[in-house]
Amino acid sequence: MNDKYVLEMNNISKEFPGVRALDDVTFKVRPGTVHALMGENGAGKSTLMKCLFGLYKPDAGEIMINGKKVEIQNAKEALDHGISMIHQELHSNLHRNVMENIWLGRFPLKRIGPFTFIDERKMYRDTKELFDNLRMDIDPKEIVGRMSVSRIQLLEIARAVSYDAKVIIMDEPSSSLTEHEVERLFGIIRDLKNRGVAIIYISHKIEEILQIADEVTILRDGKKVGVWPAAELTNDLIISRMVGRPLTNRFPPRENKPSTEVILRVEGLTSPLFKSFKDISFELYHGEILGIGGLVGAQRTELIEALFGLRAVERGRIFYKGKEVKINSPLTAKKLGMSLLTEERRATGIFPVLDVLENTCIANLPKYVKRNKLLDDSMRRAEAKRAVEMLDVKTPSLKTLIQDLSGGNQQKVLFARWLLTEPEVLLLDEPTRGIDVGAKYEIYTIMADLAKQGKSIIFISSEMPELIGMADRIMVMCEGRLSGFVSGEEATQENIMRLATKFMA
Amino acid sequence: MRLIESQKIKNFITMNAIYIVLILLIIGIAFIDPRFISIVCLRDILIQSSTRIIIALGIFFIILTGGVDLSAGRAVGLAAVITASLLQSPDYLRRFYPDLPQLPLILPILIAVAICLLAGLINGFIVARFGVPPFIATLGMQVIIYGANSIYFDLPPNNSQPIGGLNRSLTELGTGAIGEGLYSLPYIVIIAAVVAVVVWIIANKTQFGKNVYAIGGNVEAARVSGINIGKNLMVVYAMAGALYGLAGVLEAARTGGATNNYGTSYELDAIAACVVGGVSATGGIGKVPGVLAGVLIFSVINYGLTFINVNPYWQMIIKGLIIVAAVAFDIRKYRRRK
Amino acid sequence: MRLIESQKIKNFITMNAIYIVLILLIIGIAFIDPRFISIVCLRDILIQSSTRIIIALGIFFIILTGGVDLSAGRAVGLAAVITASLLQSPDYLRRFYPDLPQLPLILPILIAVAICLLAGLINGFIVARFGVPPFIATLGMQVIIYGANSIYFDLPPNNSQPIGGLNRSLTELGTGAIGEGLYSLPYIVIIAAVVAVVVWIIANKTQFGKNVYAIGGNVEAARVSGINIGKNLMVVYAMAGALYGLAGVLEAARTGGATNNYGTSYELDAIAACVVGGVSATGGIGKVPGVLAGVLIFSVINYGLTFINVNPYWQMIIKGLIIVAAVAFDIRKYRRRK
Amino acid sequence: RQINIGCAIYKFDDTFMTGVRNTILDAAKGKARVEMVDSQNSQPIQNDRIDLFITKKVDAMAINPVDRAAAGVIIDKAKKANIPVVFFNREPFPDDMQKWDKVYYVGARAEESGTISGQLIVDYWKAHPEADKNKDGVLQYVMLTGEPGHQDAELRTEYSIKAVTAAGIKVQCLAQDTAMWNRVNGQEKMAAFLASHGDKIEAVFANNDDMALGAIEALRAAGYFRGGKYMPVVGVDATAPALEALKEGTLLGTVLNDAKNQGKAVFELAYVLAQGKTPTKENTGYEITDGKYVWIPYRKITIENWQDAL
Ligand SMILES: Nc1ncnc2c1ncn2[C@@H]1O[C@H](COP(=O)(O)OP(=O)(O)OP(=O)(O)O)[C@@H](O)[C@H]1O
Ligand SMILES: Nc1ncnc2c1ncn2[C@@H]1O[C@H](COP(=O)(O)OP(=O)(O)OP(=O)(O)O)[C@@H](O)[C@H]1O
Ligand SMILES: [Mg+2]
Ligand SMILES: [Mg+2]
Repeated sequence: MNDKYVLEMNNISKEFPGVRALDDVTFKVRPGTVHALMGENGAGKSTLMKCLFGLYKPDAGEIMINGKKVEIQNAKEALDHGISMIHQELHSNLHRNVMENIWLGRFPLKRIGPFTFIDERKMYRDTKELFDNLRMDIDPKEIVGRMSVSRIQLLEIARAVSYDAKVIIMDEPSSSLTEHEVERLFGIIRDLKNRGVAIIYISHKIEEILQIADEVTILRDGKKVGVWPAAELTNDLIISRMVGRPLTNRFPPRENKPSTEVILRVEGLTSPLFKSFKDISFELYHGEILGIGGLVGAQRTELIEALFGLRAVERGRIFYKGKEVKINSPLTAKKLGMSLLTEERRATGIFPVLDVLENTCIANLPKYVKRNKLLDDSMRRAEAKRAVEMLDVKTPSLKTLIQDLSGGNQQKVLFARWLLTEPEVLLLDEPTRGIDVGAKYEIYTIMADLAKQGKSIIFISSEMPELIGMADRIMVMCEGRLSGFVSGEEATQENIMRLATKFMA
Repeated sequence: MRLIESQKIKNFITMNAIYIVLILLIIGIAFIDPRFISIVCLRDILIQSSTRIIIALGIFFIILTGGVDLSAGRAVGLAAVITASLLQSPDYLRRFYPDLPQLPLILPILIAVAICLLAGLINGFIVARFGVPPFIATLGMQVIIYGANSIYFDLPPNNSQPIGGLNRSLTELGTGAIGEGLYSLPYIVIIAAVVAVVVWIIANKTQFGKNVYAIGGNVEAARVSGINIGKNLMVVYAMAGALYGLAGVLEAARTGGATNNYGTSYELDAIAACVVGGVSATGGIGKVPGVLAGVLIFSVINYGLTFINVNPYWQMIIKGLIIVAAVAFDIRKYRRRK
Repeated sequence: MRLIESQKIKNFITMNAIYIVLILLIIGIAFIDPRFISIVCLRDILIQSSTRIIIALGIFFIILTGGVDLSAGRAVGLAAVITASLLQSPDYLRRFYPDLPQLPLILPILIAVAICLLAGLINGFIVARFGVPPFIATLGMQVIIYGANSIYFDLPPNNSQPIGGLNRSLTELGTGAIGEGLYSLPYIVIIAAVVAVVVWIIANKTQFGKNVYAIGGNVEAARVSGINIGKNLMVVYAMAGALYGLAGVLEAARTGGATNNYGTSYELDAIAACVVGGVSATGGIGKVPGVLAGVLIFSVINYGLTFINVNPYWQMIIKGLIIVAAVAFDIRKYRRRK
Repeated sequence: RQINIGCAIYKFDDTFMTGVRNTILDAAKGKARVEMVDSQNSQPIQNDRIDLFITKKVDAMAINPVDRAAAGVIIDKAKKANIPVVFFNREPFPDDMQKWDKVYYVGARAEESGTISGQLIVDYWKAHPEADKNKDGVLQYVMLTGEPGHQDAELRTEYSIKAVTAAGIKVQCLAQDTAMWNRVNGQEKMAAFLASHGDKIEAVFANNDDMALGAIEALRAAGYFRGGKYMPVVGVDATAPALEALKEGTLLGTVLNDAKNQGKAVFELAYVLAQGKTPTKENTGYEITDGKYVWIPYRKITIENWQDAL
C-alpha cells in the first residue's frame, strides 16, 4: 500500500451551538484507495467532509493535499484542488436538464467573435460519453425533476466522477440505489481506484464497506475512534467500535402473529399515468409486516403514495376494515388511521426552518387541542420529548431547527412524527435510508413491536436483507405490475430478484 | 468566563437585533431633540402605528405561508369608503346616501369587514384551488377592488367627492381615548393591542397557527402530514382580509373622512414591516413581536424624522439607508454558520 | 390514434396557454370593434410595449434568481430626469443647466444608464454580501433613488418644474421611425427587439445565463458546483439597472419631458408581466418569449379596453379578471401531474 | 356626422377632475361623442392614450396634461395628424403653445390658487393681532405639500408664501413636509409638527383640502378648536368636507377651482374646433385671450360664501 497521503486532515475541530460536531479529528487518505468513513448518525461524518469541501470552516486544524497545506474557502477552491463530492442531500436543479446539471460551473465554451457562448453540442457529446463510460442509461436532455430519486443519485455520481478529481467524497451515495445499481457504482469505484483516485466512502451499509473499502476510519460523537485496514475488520467489530458496545443481532426477534383478518384490501389499483402502477391487488392483514421489493422504477413509491391519497387513481378499489373507501387526500388517509413516511426526506418530509418539537408534533396536533381550542403545550412537549428519546435522536434540544440535525437524525424525527399519531397501518418508504445500524435496529424493534400490537405495516425497501429479515410477506413489483409474493421464510435474494425482473424485456 | 460572557452578549445582540435597532433609533432621534422622549410623542407613534399593525398582522400570516398580498391597501380603502358612506351625520349636507337613516355603529363596520373578508376569501380560493401565484391573484384583486371602489365612490350624488361629516360615534372610536389628558389610552391603540394579542395566540397556541407555519415551511411535507392546505390558505387570506377591513374602518374613524385612495400601497409598508421584523419572505419564519417591532421602526422613522424637521427628500434617503442597515444587521442570525 | 391526437392538442394548449390567451384577447377585442385588427393598432401596441419589455427583461433575470426589484420604477424615473436635464435644446427658456453646451446624444444616455447600473450593482452587493432579502434591499434603494432624484429635480433654477424642451435628436429617438407611413418601424420598437434578442441569447446561450437559472433553481446546488453566487447576483442586478436606465432614457425621449415621478410603480407592472409570462416567483423557471407575451398581454388589455372605450374603472375590474384567469389557465402546466 | 372628441384626464379619480369630466360629458350630451380616458397620473401612459386617439382619428382632443413640459411632443403629434388640441387645467409652457395655431388652453393660473390661500392667511393675520402668538411680528407657519415634484404642489407652496410676504408680513417656516395629498398623512405629519413645535405654530398651509382636514384632526386631538384655542388652516379645492369644516369654523378658508366653467369651456372649444371652425367668444361663450387662452379664475372661499361652492 502506498504510504504517501493524497489528503491529510489534521486535528480538525468544529463546534455548532450546542454540539461539538468534530473534536480533534485526524483523517488521512492514500491515493488509489477507498477509505470508508463510518459512524452513527450525527457522528460528524458529513461535517468533516463539508470542512474539506469548503462548505464549513473548521474552528481548528489543518488540511494538506499532496503534502501541501491548503486553505479551502469554498466549493470552487475544493474543486480546483481536485476534490469533488457527492452530497448526502441531493443537490440538483430540478427544473433544468441533466447535462446542465452535470457541467454547471464549467460549461464547455466556444468563442464567436468577441463573445463566448456555451457549446451545447460539445456538452451533449461529453455527457453522452460520460454516461456511456459509466454504463448509465440517462438522456442528457431529460429534465431532472422528471427523474426518479435513484436516477438523480446516478446523475450525481456521474457528475462527481466527471471532475477528474484526485479525491472523490461520496456521502451515502448508495442510500437510494438498488443493489443492482450499487454493483454498478462499485464497478465505477474500482475503475477510479485503478486510475489512482482516492475515494472517501460514507455509508451505513456495513456489507458494502467490507466489500469495497481498503481502510476504515470510525468516528463516534465527533471523536475519532481509530483507523483500520478493512481486511482486519468484521461486521461485528465495526458495529462495536461505532456504537461503543457489541450489537449481536441485525434484526430483532419478531413475535407478531399476522391474523387472518384483512385490514386493507386493494383491488386492481391503476394509475392514470401511462408509465405507472397497473392492476395492483393485494391484501394486508392485521399485525402483518408486508414488504414491497423491486428495482428502481418499479413504481412502488407511486403505489403507496396513491394509497395515502397523494396521487390520483384511475381505476381500482380500496377496502379498509372491510368497507370500501375513497382516499383522495392524506387527510382522509390519516383519519382512517394510516401514516406515510415518504421517500424524499427533504422534499416531502422535514420542515427545515421549524424546530424539532414542531416537526415531531405536526401530524398529531388535533390530539393536543384543549377544550378551549388552544393547544396543550406541556402535553405536546412531553410527548415529543418521549418520542425523540425513544428513538434516540441526537439533538441539542427540542428547540433546535431540524435542518441543523444530521441526515439520519432527521429521519428519526420523521419516524417519531408518525409514531405519535398511533396509526393502524404504517406505510414506510425506505424507512431506514441513511440510518445507522444501531438506530436501524431500534426502528426494526419498533416495527416488530407495532406489529405485535396488531398494527399493520407496509414497507418499501431496496435492501433485500432488510426485506427478508423483517417482512412476513414480500410483494414484488416490476415495471408497475405486481409480479408475485414471497413469504418471509421462503424469501431469498434470488427469488426476489427473479420476480423483480419478471416483465423486463 | 470572560469569554463566555462576551459570547453571550454577542449572541443576545444577534438574536434581538431588531429591537436593538428600534431602541438605537429612538436614542438617536432623542439625541438630536431630547423632547422626543415624551409621552406625547410615544402616544403619537402608537396611534400612527395602530392601523399599520393591524394590516401588517394580517399580511403576516400570508407571508408565513410563503405568499404575499398586494390587495391589502385597496381593501383598506374599500372598507374606509364603505364605512364612511354608511355612517354620515344626518345633518351633513353632502351625504352619500341622502336618505339613509342613522345606522347603529356596528352595522356598517360589520358590512365593511365582511366585504373585505370575502375579498380575502376569494384570494385564498384562487391561490388554493387554481394554484395561481399569490402575487398575481392578489394583484388582480387589487385592481378589481380599486375599480369597484372607484365606481362606488363615483356614484351620484357623491361623484368622487371626499366623504366627510362622519358620525361622532365613529370619529370618537378613531380619536377618543380612555381617560383624559396625557395618560389617556386611545381606543385605537387598545384595538391594535387586542388584535396583536389575539394574533399572537392564534400563531403560537392554536392548531391553525402551527399549520400555517408548516405550510410555509414545506408545503409538500404539510400535505403529507395531513394538513388541508386549501382550507388553511383560505382561512389565512380571509382572516387577513377581515383585518384590512378593520384597519380601513379605523382609518376612516381616525381621519373623519375617506376617499377611494385611502390605503394606497399600504401593502408595501406592511410587507416591508414584516420583513424588517424578521418574517421570511419565503415562508415559515416569523414572530408577532418582530412584526410589531418592524411597524414601530417605520413609524419611528416617519414620525421622528419629521419631528426633527428633516427635509422630506432627505427623509427618504435616510429611511432607505436605515431600513437596509437594520435588516443587514438583523439577518445575521439566519446566516448559516460556516 | 384519435385519442393520441386529442391528447396532443390538449398538451399543446397547456404548454402554450399564455400565447393562446394573448390571441384570444386580440380576437375578443376585434370582435367588439373589428378596426382593432390593423397595422396602426399593432404598431401602437408595440410602441407601448417597448419600454415595458426592456424593464421586464431586466427584472426577469432578478426573478430568475429568486429575487425581486422594487427600485426598477424609480430608476427609470431617475434616468429620465438625468437624460432630460442634460439634453435640452439650447434655445429652450427654462433649461435645467442654463449654460450647458450642446452634448452629443450618446453622452447623457451613457451617464443615465451608468448611474442606474451603479444603483443596481449596489442592490446586488447588498443582497449578495449581507444577505439582505432583495425585497428590502431594493425597497431601500427605491426610496433612496426617489429621494435623490427629487433633490436633483428640485435644484435651482429648475425647482421641481417638469423638464421640457428636449433636444430633437432625443425626441426623434423616442418618436421617430425607419421609413414613412403605415409600414414604418419605430426606433423604439427596434431597440426593444434588439434588447429582447440579446437577453434571449444571454439567458440561453451563455454561461452566465445558465448560472442564473442554476442559482434560482437551487442555490445550494449552485454553490457546491463552484459558482460564485455573489458575483453573479451582482451582475444580474447591475444588468437590470442598466436596462432600467435605458428604459428611462426612452421614456423621456418618447414623451419629450421628464419629472421625478416618471416610472412610479413600473416595477409592479414588470413583475406582473413576468409572472403572467410564466416566470416563477420562486426562481429558476422562465423564458424570454414568455416575458414578451406577458408584457403584450398587459399592453393589449390596456390599449384594447381603451380602444373599445370601456370606462376606466371597469377597465380595472376587467383587467384584474383577465390576468387572474390567464394565469390560472397557464399555471396548469406546472401542476404536479397527480 | 358624428363628432368624436378624445379627452384624456391626468388622473380619473381626482376630486376636481371628476367635476370637470362630468361637466364635459353633460355639455356633450346630444352634440358629440366624448371618449374619456385615464392617464393614471403618468405622462407616458397619457402619450399612449393620445396615440390611440390619433389612431382612431378623433376630430379634436381635450388633454389635461400630467406634466406640462410634455405638451411639446403632444402638440407635434397632433399637428402631424392635424387634430386640434385643447389643453386644460395644467398650462403648457408658452413656447410650446406657439408651435401650432390649433392649440388652446382652458384653465386657471395654477399660481393663483397659491396666491389666494396666502391671502386668506394675510386677511386673518391682519384682522387678528392675537394670531401672532409670540408677538415677534413674524408669522411662524408649517406647510403640508402634495406629492414631491407635482406641479400644483410646487406652485401652491411657492405662491402661497409669496402672497404673504408680498403683503409685507415676515414669515418663518417651522416645518415643511409632504403629506402626499392625503388626509392620513396630513394628520400624521401635523401630529409630529405639533409635538415638535407645539404652540409656536401660528398658521397651517396645506396644498389641498384633504391634507388640511387631516391637519385639523391632529389639531383637534391636540386640543385646538375648543375653549378659544384656534389655529388658522387653509387648503385648496373646496371639497364637500372642506365646506363642512368651514361651516363649523375649523377651516379658515379654501380656494375653489371652478370645475363647471372649466369643463364647459373645454367642451365648447373642442366642439368648435372639431367642426373645423375657429373658436370665438360668440361660438363658445367664453372670452379668448391672446387667441389661445380661456381663463377661468379661482375663487376665494370662506365661511361667508361657502354656499357658492356647493
Ligand atoms: N449547520 C449546523 N448547525 C448546527 N449543528 C449542525 C450543523 N450541521 C451539523 N450539525 C450537527 O453536527 C453533528 C454532526 O452532524 P453530521 O451531519 O456531520 O453527522 P453525520 O455523521 O453525517 O450523520 P448522518 O449519518 O446522520 O448523516 C450533528 O449533531 C448535527 O446536529
Ligand atoms: N412523472 C413524475 N413526476 C414527478 N416525479 C416522479 C414522476 N415519476 C416518478 N417520480 C418520482 O420518482 C420517485 C420514484 O419513482 P418510481 O415510482 O418510478 O420508483 P420506485 O420503485 O417507487 O422507487 P423507490 O424504489 O426508490 O421507492 C417517486 O418518489 C416519485 O416522486
Ligand atoms: Mg451525514
Ligand atoms: Mg410670531
